[in-house]
Amino acid sequence: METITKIMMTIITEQNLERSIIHDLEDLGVDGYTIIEARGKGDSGIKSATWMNDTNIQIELIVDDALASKIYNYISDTKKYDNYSMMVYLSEVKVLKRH
Amino acid sequence: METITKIMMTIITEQNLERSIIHDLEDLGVDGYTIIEARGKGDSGIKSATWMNDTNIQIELIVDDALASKIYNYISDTKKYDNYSMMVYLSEVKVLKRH
Amino acid sequence: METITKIMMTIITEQNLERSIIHDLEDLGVDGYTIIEARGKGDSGIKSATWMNDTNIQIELIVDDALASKIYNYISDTKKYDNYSMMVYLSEVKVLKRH
Amino acid sequence: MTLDPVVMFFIAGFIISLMRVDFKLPSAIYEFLSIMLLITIGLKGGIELSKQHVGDLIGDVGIVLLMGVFIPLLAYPILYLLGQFKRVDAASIAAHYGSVSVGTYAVGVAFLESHHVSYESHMPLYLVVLEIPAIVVGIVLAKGISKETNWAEMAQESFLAKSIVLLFVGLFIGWAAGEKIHLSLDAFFFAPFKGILALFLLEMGVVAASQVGLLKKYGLFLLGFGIVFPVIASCVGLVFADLMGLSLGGSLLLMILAASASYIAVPAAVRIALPEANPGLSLTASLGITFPFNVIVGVPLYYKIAEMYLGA
Amino acid sequence: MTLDPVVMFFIAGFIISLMRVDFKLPSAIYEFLSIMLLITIGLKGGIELSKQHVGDLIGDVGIVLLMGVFIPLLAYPILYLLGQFKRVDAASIAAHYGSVSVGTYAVGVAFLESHHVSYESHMPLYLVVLEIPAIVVGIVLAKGISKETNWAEMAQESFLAKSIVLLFVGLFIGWAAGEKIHLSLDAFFFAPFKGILALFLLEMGVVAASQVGLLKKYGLFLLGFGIVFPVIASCVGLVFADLMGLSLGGSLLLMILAASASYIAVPAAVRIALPEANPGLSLTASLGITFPFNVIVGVPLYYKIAEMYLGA
Amino acid sequence: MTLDPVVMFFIAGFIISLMRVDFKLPSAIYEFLSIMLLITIGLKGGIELSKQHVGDLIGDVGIVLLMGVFIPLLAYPILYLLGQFKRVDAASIAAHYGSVSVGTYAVGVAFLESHHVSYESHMPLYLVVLEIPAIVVGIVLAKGISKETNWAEMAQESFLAKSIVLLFVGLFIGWAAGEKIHLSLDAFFFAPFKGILALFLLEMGVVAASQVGLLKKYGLFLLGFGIVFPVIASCVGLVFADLMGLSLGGSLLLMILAASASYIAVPAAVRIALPEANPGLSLTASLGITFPFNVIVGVPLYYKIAEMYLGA
Ligand SMILES: Nc1ncnc2c1ncn2[C@@H]1O[C@H](COP(=O)(O)O)[C@@H](O)[C@H]1O
Ligand SMILES: Nc1ncnc2c1ncn2[C@@H]1O[C@H](COP(=O)(O)O)[C@@H](O)[C@H]1O
Ligand SMILES: Nc1ncnc2c1ncn2[C@@H]1O[C@H](COP(=O)(O)O)[C@@H](O)[C@H]1O
Ligand code: NA
Ligand code: NA
Ligand code: NA
Repeated sequence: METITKIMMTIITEQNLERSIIHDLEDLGVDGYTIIEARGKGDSGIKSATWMNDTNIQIELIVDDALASKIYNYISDTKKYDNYSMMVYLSEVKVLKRH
Repeated sequence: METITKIMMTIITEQNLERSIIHDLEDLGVDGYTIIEARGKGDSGIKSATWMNDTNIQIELIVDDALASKIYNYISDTKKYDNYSMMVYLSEVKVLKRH
Repeated sequence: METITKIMMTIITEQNLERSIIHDLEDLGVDGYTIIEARGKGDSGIKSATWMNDTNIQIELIVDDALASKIYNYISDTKKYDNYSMMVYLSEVKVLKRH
Repeated sequence: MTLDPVVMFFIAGFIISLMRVDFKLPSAIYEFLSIMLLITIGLKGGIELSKQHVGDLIGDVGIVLLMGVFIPLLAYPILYLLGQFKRVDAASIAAHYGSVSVGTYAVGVAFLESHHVSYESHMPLYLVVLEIPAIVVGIVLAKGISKETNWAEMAQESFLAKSIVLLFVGLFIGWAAGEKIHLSLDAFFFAPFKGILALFLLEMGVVAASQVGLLKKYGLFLLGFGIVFPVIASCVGLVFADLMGLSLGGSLLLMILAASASYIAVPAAVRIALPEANPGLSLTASLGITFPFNVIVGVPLYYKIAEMYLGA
Repeated sequence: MTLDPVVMFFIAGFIISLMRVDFKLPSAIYEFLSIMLLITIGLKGGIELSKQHVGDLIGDVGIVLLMGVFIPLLAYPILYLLGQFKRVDAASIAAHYGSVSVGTYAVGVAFLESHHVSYESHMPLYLVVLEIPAIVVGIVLAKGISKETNWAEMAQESFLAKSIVLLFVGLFIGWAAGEKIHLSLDAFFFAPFKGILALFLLEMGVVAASQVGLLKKYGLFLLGFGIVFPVIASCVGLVFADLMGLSLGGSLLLMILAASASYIAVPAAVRIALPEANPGLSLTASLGITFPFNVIVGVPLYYKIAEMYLGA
Repeated sequence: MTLDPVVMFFIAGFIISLMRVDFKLPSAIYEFLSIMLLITIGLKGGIELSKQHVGDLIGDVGIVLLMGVFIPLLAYPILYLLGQFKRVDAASIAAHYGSVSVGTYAVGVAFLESHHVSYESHMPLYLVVLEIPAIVVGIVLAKGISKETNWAEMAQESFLAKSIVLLFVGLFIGWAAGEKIHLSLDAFFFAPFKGILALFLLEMGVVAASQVGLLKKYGLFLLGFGIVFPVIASCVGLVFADLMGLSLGGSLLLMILAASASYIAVPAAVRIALPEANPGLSLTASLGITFPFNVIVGVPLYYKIAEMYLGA
């Protein structure tokens, strides 16, 4: 199996932020992403998806090392997301070459 | 990138169990989780999400080794979930330090 | 923790393909899968889940090495999916033994 | 015999599912339709209750409860001895058949309206009342009166099941607000009732057909049980209706309550209380066999039986 | 000329999307509204069919089928030769324009009702009939009559597409149950029709506007085609309507069927049958250009043309 | 005092949530109901606007805007000085209370209809107008008139918030299409209004009850503020209503607008503009305390006050 090793960066955050964070990510060079609706609980309480302001999204980004660092630095440096509930984690994935 | 290595424990099970399993997990010391709606197929047949009793949830838990073992032991020892369709798997993730 | 190491194969593709791809996967020997609704953006543009023909699904398959190769070969050899938007990646997971 | 249009929707759903058409209602819409049916049935019953002394009904409620205990006790030996099912499975199926199906009840109401037959309009009260005893009987049949059973959790899961609570909310608000509620809520709850039922049944047809495949797996006995037992149970219902002196319409509805099997509240409660029971068995029977049978054949058949019995 | 309120909803959706307001209907609601429109249109047609000899219509159905074959054959050379599109893309777009848009048809029905113009009420039958031939023609245009084509799967995807089946379910139940269905289903299906259409069009305005951005990518020819071809096709429709001796109202609806392009059934079927075709091209044309054009300008324009032609 | 049925639905939702019944509307349905309420309220107002010279209202709109600026300025010192909240939290809560709750407004409309009291029917215009100034005042209170604020983004998030835009779409279409819209859209938008409100309030009861648990965390002052401030604000509203010469019904609605606190548009806007503010505080107050208080106690209380004041 011919694969390329990449980093899967997963961001779980408030749905309210979707537009703004996707905008920032695209500025940083992201050109592919997947978004999944989620509920959850964390330091900032329960997100039960009962009503509009109360839902999470899980953003999945497959990126190379350089872009991962760039996003990492952006998220940790900017104060913008300091006050939002957000969880970010990385794992390794092997992407199949198709085309 | 400053990260902490953690275990991502994923539990795919029947939506009916949500309340009961979240309750048990919190008793075991889990204080953060993410829940995603899912459909699927496994040993216990097709869960097509067509109607209420027929849906799965995917619970994602980022935990440390100790808590992972604790949950693992609980799930394998208790008879409670023996008769429910449930799939549990682990992987390694690196959580970004933010705050 | 007694676990078996397996491959998690994730396929993100157009919802339109669900029936056809699940059919093919079952022919190849897959007997368990999980499907999650997703939105996203990739080479083939934005899938915003605004309306019917515009949604992705994320198919998660826990398989052993042999089956993973088989699926890989199928997907890369068949021309069938060449013109569909599709992203496939692998990672390693440890499945808990329960029963 | 001409079919009620709502029944045609059920059959249409059944057929398109067998033809492998890729249709299902979004689950949010399915839930919405269920919620509307439950609240509306509750409201209707409540409005009628507001017109009578609730005290007068206590005796009848007791009789109905008795029926709810009797039917699973009748089903259990058939399933356990004749059907050779495991004890827990026999008990679980018995619980499903002792309880009721709101969808079937609604088809009965639509049938009576089409035939311009009136009925005791507090019947929804019995619908609520019948949801519960069967679950308790089922658990006792499976486990004996064991200390292990977490009765508190069981009660939470059954008494406070969404469907029962919504029926009860409707019943209570209907009772408290009375007839005047019709004015303000008619256009959303009452007038579209049959249309909502039609769309709901279209989806139920699809779901029921998807259960049919499992029949092969579970064999002929289950098929026979799913068709014959409702007819027996309907006769039990008729006897109880007679005891209570119900009218022809009321008798039909009690027969339907007796003959129908739960596929929402009971499966969820039994899944928690009796996890070792095979949920496929009871669901195939109640949803894949008995529900279509009742909707298409049962309702008019029970009506014929009631007419003959009551000499109407 | 005053705009129909439902058209205003479409324009409102279009504008708020361009203003980047973050509004979209939940997809479950969008599907619900579509399902309601399809079933209701089907029911309406079915009720009318029940009043006539279906046999009498066979000839007319044949003529309409002919039109469904003719229009993609007219579109293809324009796209392939003039537009310089790849063969498979030209064929795919042609298939979209040969088929029909239920949303546009519903706007036409609303228009006729506002103007108190009657029409042959079995028109929904033609709506069903026209969904299919264009897909077949499109595939043949793209591939020739190749053995490679999986016609079985293609048939499954097109004949049994959800939208066609729902129309057909409505048509059949309406036909079988007849006029009396109005009584029981009016409040849910018929009376709210225009309101449902309004909310549906609000969302379609949002969706259509989100396609507009792609126009730059695909160029001016597509824009021109998306506006000019419907007008040509509407005239073809008018000639066929004349052939069939339709009334003014019926003629308008057939013109709309001819002029409108599919954005639900055909995209899904073509995606399976002709995966090499660029789905962006055909969707931008049918949804981003032709749909808004027809809804806002086309419907009243075709009406004017029909009036003149029929000398009414 | 008899409760309006719609209020009973709210209380029912509240109670079943406290009883830990596992009920919530699917979020798609919740959104659908909100969208229906917003568009319908807008349409109603728009139809009335179409009957008068919009120009005549400019003065009154100015007065209402003034009220929208005044109320948060009144709330802020109470929260900051008496309540000892952080500056940004005081400002955020003040913004919530300066803005309005569409759900509470709808309950007021239902109340007036039940009591057969008429009101100035362009009130929805004020509903739209009042959504915005409070947000601006809140931000200025929190940050001063700082250059840092991204006013463009803020405007996007508040002026173009979904709820405001939908109200405005309704208002505009109602105004442009006028009375005749009633005919075609009645069965979907207007007639089911109270039923939609009832189901919406059932869910809001559930949501409000889930906020109650947070009260312990935030303490008694917030509880007191959430009850007392609306009463004060309602009196402010009454004075403004008097200034504008509104009728008894109109006065009640303006009092409700003054007394109610936003839980949809403002939380979203403040979350973007003032991320350091604790969203739990303002939501608990507006949704967990003030909303139930207004729906159950406030509306009839303000009506009594208005009657006395106006000597009616
Ligand atoms: N330990 C965890 N495991 C899985 N998901 C988590 C965990 N902690 C937080 N989350 C998710 O991240 C979201 C935001 O977390 P927080 O910022 O801690 O409130 C939560 O709503 C959860 O969906
Ligand atoms: N091999 C697999 N790969 C991915 N998901 C699976 C697999 N097996 C089971 N699942 C998921 O786990 C659920 C429960 O599995 P089971 O207990 O085997 O019925 C299924 O409904 C699927 O969603
Ligand atoms: N870099 C990426 N990271 C995460 N998801 C992606 C990425 N690229 C593509 N996807 C997902 O895969 C789908 C199909 O991708 P594509 O075939 O490139 O259009 C997209 O709609 C996304 O949901
Ligand atoms: Na029964
Ligand atoms: Na056409
Ligand atoms: Na206010």
